Amino acid sequence: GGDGGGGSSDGETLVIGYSAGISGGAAEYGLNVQNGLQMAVDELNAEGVEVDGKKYTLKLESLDDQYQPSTTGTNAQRLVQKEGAKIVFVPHAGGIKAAQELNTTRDKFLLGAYSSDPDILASGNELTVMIPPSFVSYIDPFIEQLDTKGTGKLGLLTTSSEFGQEWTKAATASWKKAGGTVLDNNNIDYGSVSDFAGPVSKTLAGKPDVILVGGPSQPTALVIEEARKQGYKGAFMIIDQAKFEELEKFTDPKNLNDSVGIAPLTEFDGTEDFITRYQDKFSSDKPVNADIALNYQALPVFVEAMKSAGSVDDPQAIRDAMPEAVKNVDDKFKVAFAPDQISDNGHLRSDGLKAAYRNDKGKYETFPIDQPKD
Amino acid sequence: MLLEVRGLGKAFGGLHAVRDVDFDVPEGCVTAIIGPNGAGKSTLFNLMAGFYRPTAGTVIFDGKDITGMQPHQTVRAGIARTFQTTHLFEGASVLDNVRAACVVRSSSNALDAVLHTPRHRRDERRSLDTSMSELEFVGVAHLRDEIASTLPQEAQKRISIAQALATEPRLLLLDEPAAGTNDEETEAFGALIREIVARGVTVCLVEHKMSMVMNLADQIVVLDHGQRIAVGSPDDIRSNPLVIEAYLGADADTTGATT
Amino acid sequence: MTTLLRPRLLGVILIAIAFLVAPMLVSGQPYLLRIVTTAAIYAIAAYGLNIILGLTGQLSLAHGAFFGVGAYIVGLATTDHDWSFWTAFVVAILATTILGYASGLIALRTQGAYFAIFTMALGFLIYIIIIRWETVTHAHSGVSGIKLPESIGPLDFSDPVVLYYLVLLFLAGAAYSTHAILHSNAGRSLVAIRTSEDLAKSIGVNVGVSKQLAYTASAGLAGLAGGLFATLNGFIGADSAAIDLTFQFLLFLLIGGMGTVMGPVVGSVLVAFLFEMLQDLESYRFIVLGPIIVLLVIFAPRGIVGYLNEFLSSHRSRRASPPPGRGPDGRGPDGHSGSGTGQDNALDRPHAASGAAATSEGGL
Amino acid sequence: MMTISDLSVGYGAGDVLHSVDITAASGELTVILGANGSGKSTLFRTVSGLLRPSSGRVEFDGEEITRSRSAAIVRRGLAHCPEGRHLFPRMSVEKNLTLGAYVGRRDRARVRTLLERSYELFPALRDKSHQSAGSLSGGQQQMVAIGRALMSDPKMLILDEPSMGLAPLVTQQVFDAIVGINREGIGVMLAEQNARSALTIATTGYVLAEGRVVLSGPAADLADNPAVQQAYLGV
Amino acid sequence: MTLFIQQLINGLALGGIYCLAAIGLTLVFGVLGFPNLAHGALFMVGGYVTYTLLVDVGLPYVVAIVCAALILAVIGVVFERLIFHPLRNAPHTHHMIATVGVMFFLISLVQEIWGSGFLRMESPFDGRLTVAGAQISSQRIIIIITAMVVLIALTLFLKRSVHGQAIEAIEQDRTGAALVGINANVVSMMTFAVSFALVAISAGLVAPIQLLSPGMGESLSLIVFAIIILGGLGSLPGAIIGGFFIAMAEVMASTYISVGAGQAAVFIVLMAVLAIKPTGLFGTVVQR
Ligand SMILES: Nc1ncnc2c1ncn2[C@@H]1O[C@H](COP(=O)(O)OP(=O)(O)OP(=O)(O)O)[C@@H](O)[C@H]1O
Ligand SMILES: Nc1ncnc2c1ncn2[C@@H]1O[C@H](COP(=O)(O)OP(=O)(O)OP(=O)(O)O)[C@@H](O)[C@H]1O
Ligand SMILES: [Mg+2]
Ligand SMILES: [Mg+2]
Repeated sequence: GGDGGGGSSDGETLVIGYSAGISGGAAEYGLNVQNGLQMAVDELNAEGVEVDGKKYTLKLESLDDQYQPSTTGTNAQRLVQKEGAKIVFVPHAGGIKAAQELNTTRDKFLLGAYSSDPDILASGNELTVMIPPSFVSYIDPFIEQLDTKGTGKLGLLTTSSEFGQEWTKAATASWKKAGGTVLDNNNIDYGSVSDFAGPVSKTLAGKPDVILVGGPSQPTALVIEEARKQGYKGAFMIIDQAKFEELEKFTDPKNLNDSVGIAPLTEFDGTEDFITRYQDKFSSDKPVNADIALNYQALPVFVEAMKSAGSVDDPQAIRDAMPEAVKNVDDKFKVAFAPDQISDNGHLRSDGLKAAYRNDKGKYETFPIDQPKD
Repeated sequence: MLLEVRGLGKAFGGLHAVRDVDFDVPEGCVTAIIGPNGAGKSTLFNLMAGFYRPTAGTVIFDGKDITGMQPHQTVRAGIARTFQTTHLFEGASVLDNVRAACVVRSSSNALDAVLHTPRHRRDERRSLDTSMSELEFVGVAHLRDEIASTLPQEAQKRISIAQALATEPRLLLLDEPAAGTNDEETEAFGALIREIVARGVTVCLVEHKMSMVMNLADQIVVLDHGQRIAVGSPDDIRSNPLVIEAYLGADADTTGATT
Repeated sequence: MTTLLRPRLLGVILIAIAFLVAPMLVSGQPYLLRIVTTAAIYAIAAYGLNIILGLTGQLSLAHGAFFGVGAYIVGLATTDHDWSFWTAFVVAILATTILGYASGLIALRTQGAYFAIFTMALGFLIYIIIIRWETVTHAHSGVSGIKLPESIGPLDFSDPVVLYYLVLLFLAGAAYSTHAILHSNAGRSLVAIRTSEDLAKSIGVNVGVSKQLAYTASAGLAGLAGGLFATLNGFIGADSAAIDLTFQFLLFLLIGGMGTVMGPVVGSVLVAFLFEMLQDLESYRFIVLGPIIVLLVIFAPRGIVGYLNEFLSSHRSRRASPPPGRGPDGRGPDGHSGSGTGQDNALDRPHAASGAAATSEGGL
Repeated sequence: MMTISDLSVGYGAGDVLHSVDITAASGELTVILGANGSGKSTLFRTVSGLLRPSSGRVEFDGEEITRSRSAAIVRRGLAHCPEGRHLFPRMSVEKNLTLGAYVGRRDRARVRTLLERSYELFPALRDKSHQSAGSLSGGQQQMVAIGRALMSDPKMLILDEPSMGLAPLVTQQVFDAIVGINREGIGVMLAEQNARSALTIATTGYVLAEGRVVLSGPAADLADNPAVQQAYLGV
Repeated sequence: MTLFIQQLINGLALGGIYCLAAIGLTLVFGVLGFPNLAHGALFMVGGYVTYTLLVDVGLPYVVAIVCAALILAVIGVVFERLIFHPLRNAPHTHHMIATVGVMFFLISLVQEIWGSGFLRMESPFDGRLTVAGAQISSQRIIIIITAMVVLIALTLFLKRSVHGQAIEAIEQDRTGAALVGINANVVSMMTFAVSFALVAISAGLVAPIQLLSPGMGESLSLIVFAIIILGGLGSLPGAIIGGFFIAMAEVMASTYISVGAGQAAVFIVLMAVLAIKPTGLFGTVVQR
């Protein structure tokens, strides 16, 4: 390994920074993203990274911030100043915003922002690249897909996190536009509520036709299960934080019938190979989801941009080279809805994005998602 | 009269610990309060010092009604007290124990301390002087740097008297100052109390050691079941049949234990 | 006396110099400066906690929340309402002071564990308000784009070094005030309350008012620190009002030494660097940190500064007596040490040690 | 019954007791005299296992108890009524007393008898039996402390200044009670400031000064000893 | 009306959960003199141990819970010896901070052993009942019943045996306790063992309707502190009434006001009670 730096055969070490909650209660998500990045790093290294005629070895340097934004700020500075990272990945909106307070003023670094909340681009930060599709692009297609088509009553039962509430707000607006009514917001902290029965009962009392749920997959599964147990027969709209393939593991899959959500990775062609490679590498039998794949696909875009820009340490140049780089990424790094363009404000997009409706036979019916043009 | 107690009462739930007690404390004298265990003596002190709020009656100190005042107000007004079980700031040095008691006579506040105003410096100097002279007065100045709670009982009792004196009281309430001391030491405490009175501080005393009470007191108030059953000079009390029955015991030997 | 004064004074001077030259030492490593600045801000909040816990002996668990309120006021006022930093900062200090005063009126009616849990509930309530009152606080989105302090004359606070010295100024103020108060009548009243409320009353301390003032002042200091924190980070989330933060402050105090003058700052800086060093252990670091905390509590309960103070004054004391109160079997002479509460027994030591300082005016 | 040999104890710094030798034969009433701070309470705390001696040996009822725990010592039949009382302040008087019988709690009938005995000894406590011990007057608390020690039905009782804070009448009653208890065959060791009364009822006496035994012998001899008379009897 | 009944039953079940978690805490309070802040973390450890016994070892559900309770009891004894015994004469703040250290340690240890993800534990009792139109799962009924049984058994145990009084005695005066022959070591080890066993039982019962995760105890422990304080420290009836009271307040406030109000209800109720009665509902007044 090029740990000590400057090994002649491997060339210089190029540090990619990463700050997320990788310990404590909700670490799994942070670790998933980290693994996706790590896998890309290893495969890129195996292939050899050469920028401007010099060889480099990539190294992923992870720091724990327990999802606390101010710690993300400190971590980002440490990664940039001590480890020499020019790209820092952060997978939570709070941390992204904290890092944005730093990356254009005091230290220049490119921020790989993994959050589907479009708000992170609203500040106009030039050195932020938003990796996942914006959740806003899912809402109308989701509504369209359901039998009620937005005319009935929508129950709100998402997680109380920022992300869950942004989703709820956007979904509420769309649902009302489509002519439906929206019930009370019964958001709950999925991570800390001891018993979901109360809020579920309250939501069901409003006789909803569709319930918006979602947060981390596993508690989402429990919320869905509880609703079914209390006799709910209607549909679920599941926010993109929760993944069908994970939900299936945590509750009787039958409970998930009649739901829309983002498509399981397995519904895309040619993902088996990636999934097997991942599970072998991390000797894991957990489902491989879109969080992993998206980050795995994103890192090569950044590296490709370095090559195009001919620089490893000028964040602005790297960012400027991205529109071109995104087209040149080697196909082997493409798993599913791989990014093929980047918007002016820094949003990586893909034409192949799909979502899925799980019908009453437990089959997934996928449908395309168009990403709005800003 | 320095202190006038009128119709004072304190009930805990249904129990009348003190009931309808009247007495006066003349200035410059020693007033002893005696009575069987549980008669309400300590409760009476607690009422006078503001630790308990009376359920009936009034306390007039130096012409001012102090009924229901908080302890810090009564101390400021000039009443100091010691506790029945000696009570000191554990772990603090002897000097610090006494110095803490100078707080009430200081006019400087935290802001003065931060700004280091002349007032603060004057107060600091004064409190150091006061504490040292009180320690000398009670005779434990040589122990000033010791940790108070490790000293023998007798020294601790002296320190707590110094502490009370450092608040510059006009009336000093002593709750069993001589408990747990032998006759010789009891004598010494008696002498100390006399000196205190000589300084012009009026003393009110609760004590079971009759030798001390009979020697020191100018006036004795006897309580039983919360009520005053007698008041008078030591000689009156010694021969009062009510008192003998309730407290001293028919066995005159107990009283005779006085030297 | 002078021989004793010297090591203590020397210690203070060394720490002061270390802080003054820190920016030179870490130049080129702004993130280290950031860590030091953050540690200094936390130390200010820890001084706040020190007043109510270290001096007065009341375990308040609301300080993380007061810190958060200060931070949010500065954050929201300078962004959504476009106030200048300085106005917002002053308002933040005043508001947390008032909040401390108001909540103290009720909280201080309770004692011991009840007070601790009451304040914990208060802290949690404030936290819930922050994450639920979305229209005002932006809930989980947090506040970004918080202003740096506007320049004063030639002082440009967008330079991290200048900002650092601003924080340092407040820190020095907090440390000095603690020193001054500790060695004054006001401080002695507080320590008296810590040791025994009844006895404090009997020597004329207005226990209610003293506690109220201590609690109010400590809330104000936490709010001040929060305001500085907001401007340093530019972004704040609800985590800056969480109960975890209170525990952190507690840890600083414990490691540094409760009730001492230099304890909060020594603790904060040490823990900051400990965290920094343990970063490389990633998720293992709490496996290490947990036992470290436990060991510290068992073997060094008075904290570093408390220990040093005691060491110094035991040299001074003519009769070189080791700490009393422990029998050969580690048990107190009578278990629960005789009279009084016995509760804050060991807490006294730092003060007992600086009891010598009562005459020497020294003491860390 | 109890043999203390060459016992030295301290609180960390230096020793407070130096090579103390004391013997109390079974059923005897031994009194320990000494000025304030001479180490009486320290001696008692060591005997009852609250303090560990730095050297020396304590034997009770034929067995060494030097390093036993307090709980074990009580079970052997040695009860200690300590200086400072150490009651359970928020428990009722009756609970304090019954807890005194903790080691013999299985024999319910015996506990009841003992309880009755305490109330007879201190009638004032009967009215207060449901009041919390912490709310009692100082003297009443002292009564509870003595009563509690008696509740363990001991073979030997050590009392640290039992008359402290008691009214003269009650003091007399307590001394009578001590004599009564002693007559039942229970050994008593007593530290007392009220030297005159103590020497009247005791069989043997020891005088401690600065942690050393300076005088010992039959109580009557001690009472006649001029040194004792001067120091403790105020003659 | 159905909603009200449904929520009433939900509140009862939640109250059962809170009670089970709270009693262990009340017990140890007696010995520590301070709430054990690691209680939530122990709840989590209890859950994980039960999970391993159930899923990896393959024991039947009830047996797994019993074994987990035994294992936790042993852990309790170890903790008492290693941590709290050396601290027995230290001020309460130190206990509290030590328990924070224990909490950090346990959370990260669990994460290293079982990973940071959520785990699901199935209970064999997965049926449900319909009561007056309200749905309630069997597991919740079992929680309510177990809570009752444990509470009654414990109350009897503490009343009948002198163990309860011994704990109280130690808390009020350690020296006094030693002098009446109470072996403080044995009693406090026993108490830790019982408290930790109880927490394992409650975790084993609650885990099936929740998920296992390293953070599962954190929020619970805040609520549980509120409960034992509300009831009055060290008071068993206080813990029971407090538990149900707070659960009802939480459920009803979130049903009829808002979710945020439900979350805040716990703390508002607590603060209101303490403002009126500073020693909790059943707390005793300490004399001077
Ligand atoms: N806080 C309280 N609650 C209930 N009863 C109390 C309280 N304080 C005192 N009492 C009762 O009031 C009565 C008087 O107590 P007090 O302490 O005044 O007696 P005392 O005369 O000082 O006796 P002693 O000589 O034994 O000290 C006692 O019966 C006591 O039990
Ligand atoms: N906790 C302690 N720490 C340090 N020294 C102590 C402690 N307790 C007592 N001492 C010292 O031990 C010596 C003997 O004290 P002890 O209490 O045994 O005397 P005593 O004969 O019982 O006196 P008294 O008549 O006051 O009860 C004294 O010098 C005292 O200062
Ligand atoms: Mg009294
Ligand atoms: Mg003694």
